[in-house]
Amino acid sequence: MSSPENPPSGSAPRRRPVRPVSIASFAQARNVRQDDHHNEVEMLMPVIAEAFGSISITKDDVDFICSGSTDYLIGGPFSFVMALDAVGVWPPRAESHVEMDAAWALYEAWVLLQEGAADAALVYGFGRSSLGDLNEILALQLDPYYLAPLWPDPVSLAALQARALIDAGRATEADFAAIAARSRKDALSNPNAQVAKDVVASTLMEEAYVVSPLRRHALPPITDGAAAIVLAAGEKAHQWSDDPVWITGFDHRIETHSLGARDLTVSPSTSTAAARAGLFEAPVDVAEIHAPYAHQELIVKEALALGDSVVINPSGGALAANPIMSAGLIRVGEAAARIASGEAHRAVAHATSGPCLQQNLVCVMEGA
Amino acid sequence: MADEPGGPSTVTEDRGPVTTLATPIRLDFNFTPGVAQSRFLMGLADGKFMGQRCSVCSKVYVPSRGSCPTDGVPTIEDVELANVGTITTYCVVNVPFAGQSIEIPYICAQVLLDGANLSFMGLIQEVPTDQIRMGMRVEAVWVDREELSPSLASVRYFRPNGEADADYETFKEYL
Amino acid sequence: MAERCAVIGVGQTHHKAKREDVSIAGLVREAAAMAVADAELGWPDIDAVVIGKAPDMFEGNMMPELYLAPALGAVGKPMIRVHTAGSVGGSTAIVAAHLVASGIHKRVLTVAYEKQSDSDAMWALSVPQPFAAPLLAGAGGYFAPHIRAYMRRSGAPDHIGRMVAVKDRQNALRNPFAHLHLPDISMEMVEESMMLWDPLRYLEACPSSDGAAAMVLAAEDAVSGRFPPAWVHGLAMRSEPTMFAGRDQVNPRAGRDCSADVYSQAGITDPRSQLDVAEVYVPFSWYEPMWLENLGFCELGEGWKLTEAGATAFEGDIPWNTSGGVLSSNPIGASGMLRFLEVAMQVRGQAGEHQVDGARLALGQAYGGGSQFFSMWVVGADRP
Amino acid sequence: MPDSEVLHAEHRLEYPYSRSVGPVIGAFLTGLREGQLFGAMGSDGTVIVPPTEYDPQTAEDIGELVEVGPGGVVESWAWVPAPRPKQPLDRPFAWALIRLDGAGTSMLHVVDSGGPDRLTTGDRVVVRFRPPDVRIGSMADIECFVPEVRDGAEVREGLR
Repeated sequence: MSSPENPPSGSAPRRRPVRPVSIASFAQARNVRQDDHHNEVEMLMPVIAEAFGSISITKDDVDFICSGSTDYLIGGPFSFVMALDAVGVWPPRAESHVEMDAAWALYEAWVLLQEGAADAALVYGFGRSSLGDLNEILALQLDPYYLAPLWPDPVSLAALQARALIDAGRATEADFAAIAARSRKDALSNPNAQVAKDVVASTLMEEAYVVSPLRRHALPPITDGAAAIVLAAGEKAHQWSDDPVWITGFDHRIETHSLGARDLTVSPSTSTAAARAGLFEAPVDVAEIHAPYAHQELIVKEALALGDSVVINPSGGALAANPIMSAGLIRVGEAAARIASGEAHRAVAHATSGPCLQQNLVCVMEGA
Repeated sequence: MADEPGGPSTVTEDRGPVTTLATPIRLDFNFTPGVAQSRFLMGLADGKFMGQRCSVCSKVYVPSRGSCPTDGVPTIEDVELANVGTITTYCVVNVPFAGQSIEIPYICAQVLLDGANLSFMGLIQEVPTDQIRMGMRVEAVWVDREELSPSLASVRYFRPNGEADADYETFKEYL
Repeated sequence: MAERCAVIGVGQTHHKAKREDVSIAGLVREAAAMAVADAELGWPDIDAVVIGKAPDMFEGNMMPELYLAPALGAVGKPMIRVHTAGSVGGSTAIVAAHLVASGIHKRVLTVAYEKQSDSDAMWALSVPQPFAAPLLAGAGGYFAPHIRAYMRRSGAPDHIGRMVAVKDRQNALRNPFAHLHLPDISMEMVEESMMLWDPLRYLEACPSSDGAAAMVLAAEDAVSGRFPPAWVHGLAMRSEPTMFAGRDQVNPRAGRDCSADVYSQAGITDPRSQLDVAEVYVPFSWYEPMWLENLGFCELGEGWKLTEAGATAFEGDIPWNTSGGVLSSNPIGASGMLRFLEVAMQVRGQAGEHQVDGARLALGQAYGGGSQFFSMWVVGADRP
Repeated sequence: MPDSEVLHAEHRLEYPYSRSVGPVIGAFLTGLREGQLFGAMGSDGTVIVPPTEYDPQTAEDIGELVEVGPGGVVESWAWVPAPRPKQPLDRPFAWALIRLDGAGTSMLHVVDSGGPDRLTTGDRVVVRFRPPDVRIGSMADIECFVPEVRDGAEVREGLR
């Protein structure tokens, strides 16, 4: 349970949505280690078809389209251009693209729906992390003068953060294993998960270090995947669902880039985004946290002021499947699905970007 | 520089401040063109143009990238296309650029194969650059049978096939 | 429901083939700091930052917003990175404008840039992908056949392209930020320049530039700045697929639909008479007559006649690209934003030597990809 | 469709980027070439190392350069048992965030300690530059950092 009477630092004035917007549908590809069979268009088409089909609409029912992807996964420029062929944007549509996780594409679409500039939006994200060497590719996210030339891999940077958390007395390696064990177990009930197993933490602790203090289980899998969400405002939200899942708050914040100028054990940008999104005004039942590394769940959980009664990552989270560029969007979809199924009334989803949780997004949702 | 004396501040002279930094980047990928494009490419290895028809709008795409770009549905019906087509438009390339493998000047044209609803860019040879025309009928010249591969390199070029030019009205909607 | 939105600050770099004096952060900072100062604000006054650029491979810096956040005062704030190919500079401004129009933020900084000299832009655009066709045409070779198709359709004479090339370079002489300053530019000089992609000559094509553009957008109750605000009267984006049967690449429907949308929002029924000035993405000279038609400034097939009659010249009735346009400065990711920014400067009356007297309503347009992504806005001196 | 009917190929993306660095990064890299470490004063007087062009929190222009190091303290570290080919050392090493003497922020580089059991947070390390004749003005001019005290004897690695 969150503690509204004692929000974390960095809280900013809450801004309430002026126009109700709902998560009308959500679909994702089955997350796999490698889909070496399909191109991006072929991977996306069934996902988008499911997102439309599950609420019996077509592409003609949405008036805005926004996607999230990165050229560096495929190793060629303009990968989002070809992906548009999976939608069939004819007649021409209002359409946009962020070179970010599609959770930010969802944010852009939500802004337009808030304004009334659109009534319904298709949002999708996609990426095949298996094509290249993700440990080298993600090094290119770093300062191109001081950091990228050293090729620090994302696992090592996360390990620096994990060590800082351990040194601060706020976690142990056993905590990481416990999170991974819970993720694997929860993923057994997620048909789209990639890593699922009934395993106890003590067994995971026997694994060797990949980069100490992180063992294999504390790392995300390499995943090929895609996901889509349909957003609906006003009347359409009610037409497409008897019990719409409403977005009641949405915000995101970025921190500075230099790891050495940040306190890696906390996530003030998550706290600020959560406060702006109104998270601390009422308790939540479920949280889907985009924590690619086990220890990051602890940092985000604290930043979101989640109590022990909150169910965290019932989907298994990013440790069960981490399709780059859609993993954040999937957190929103999974949290919304818990509300739609009646398992939760109020839920929060979190997405992250950049090394060691540099940029964070928070989306709060509620049932009717 | 083996006899360079050691110790501090030995190389301060003759070198101005650092103004540039070389950061070469090399990344390797395992690429797949996907199911539909693989069919097109394997057709090329067989010496033929394989297109795909959209089940909604019936248009034939070559090469298909797996979907109908206007309907957003998979293209699954294979269609073998003719070896001949029409030049819809073209340009004459006079500029050298990185990766170029043909002697300039040469003609680059949009070729609409008979039976297809989409043109693609092809090299035109065996015609002087000042005699190229929109509407000219051309045929594909393939590499030798044993050199065929799943690549557009299997098509050496297109050349005039001697037929009368196509009427502008027949291809103007493909411009 | 939507809030009014205005441009209250603009900034741009001196565009050059190589900005060897700055880092990537230094380049974007130069434009952003100028925009924030023009709005008479400081970094803490900015609520959110929206940044755009073309492919990350131009600089080899993936998701550069992560590294650039502190240089743009974005720490602790929302930051969004837009990428919609060549139209991105316009799309980026539009995303920023929505953040204001939706009532979410009061002051948003929007920035677009390219530092393509870090690599070689043309090279980066033509990364050979496996199984792809052998490299045949290069960058301009994609557009030259469509220019030929336009000439065939409209019956335009050969010299129209040269006229645009001369006009925009002459305009650039009035713009201190422009990359190309060619005081001797003339029809003969263009005609004598190398034929690159017949029918396109060297001086009918855009340069490759390093540069950045930035604007501060604000809600009505947050207007400040050295000049009066440029009010956003309409904005729109449209996309269509790269290739499909029957696609009109000379006069793409996405462009027509986009302009119809933006005109409808701005109450424009006759763009040529109602608009005072336009900045339109013309990377190759012939795209001026093509876009004149696509944007409804004249009937189909008549665009070249406007150019020939001097209607789009600095002294004409509807000046196009008085800044010198993309033909004079082309930092790819920023080129679209420069169009949006230049029209804001016009209606604010801050365009200096390339100011069109009495400009009160103006159109900015950007396009990208294979003429498939469009973004436009209309800004005015009067509050909508 | 069986997998055999889908084609695959190797694809190499390779560019020789050459970056102009501007005055602040240029000064730091020039210092590395000359065997010196510099930081810059941030808005609140914090010395930022390596010097970013703008204050990492407030975005204000940074102030004058000051020399820092050559020794410092390990603030966090991560042991890499299997280095990747492009990384600074080809033997097992630690990535570390090192707060150099005189600095208010820490810097990412590598520590060659010989083993994970020979490195602890809080350890003092000292820079080891590459030989002057191979330094070009890049982060790679620093070969690594090494523990300042090893086997009870001070290791004089801070020499330029």
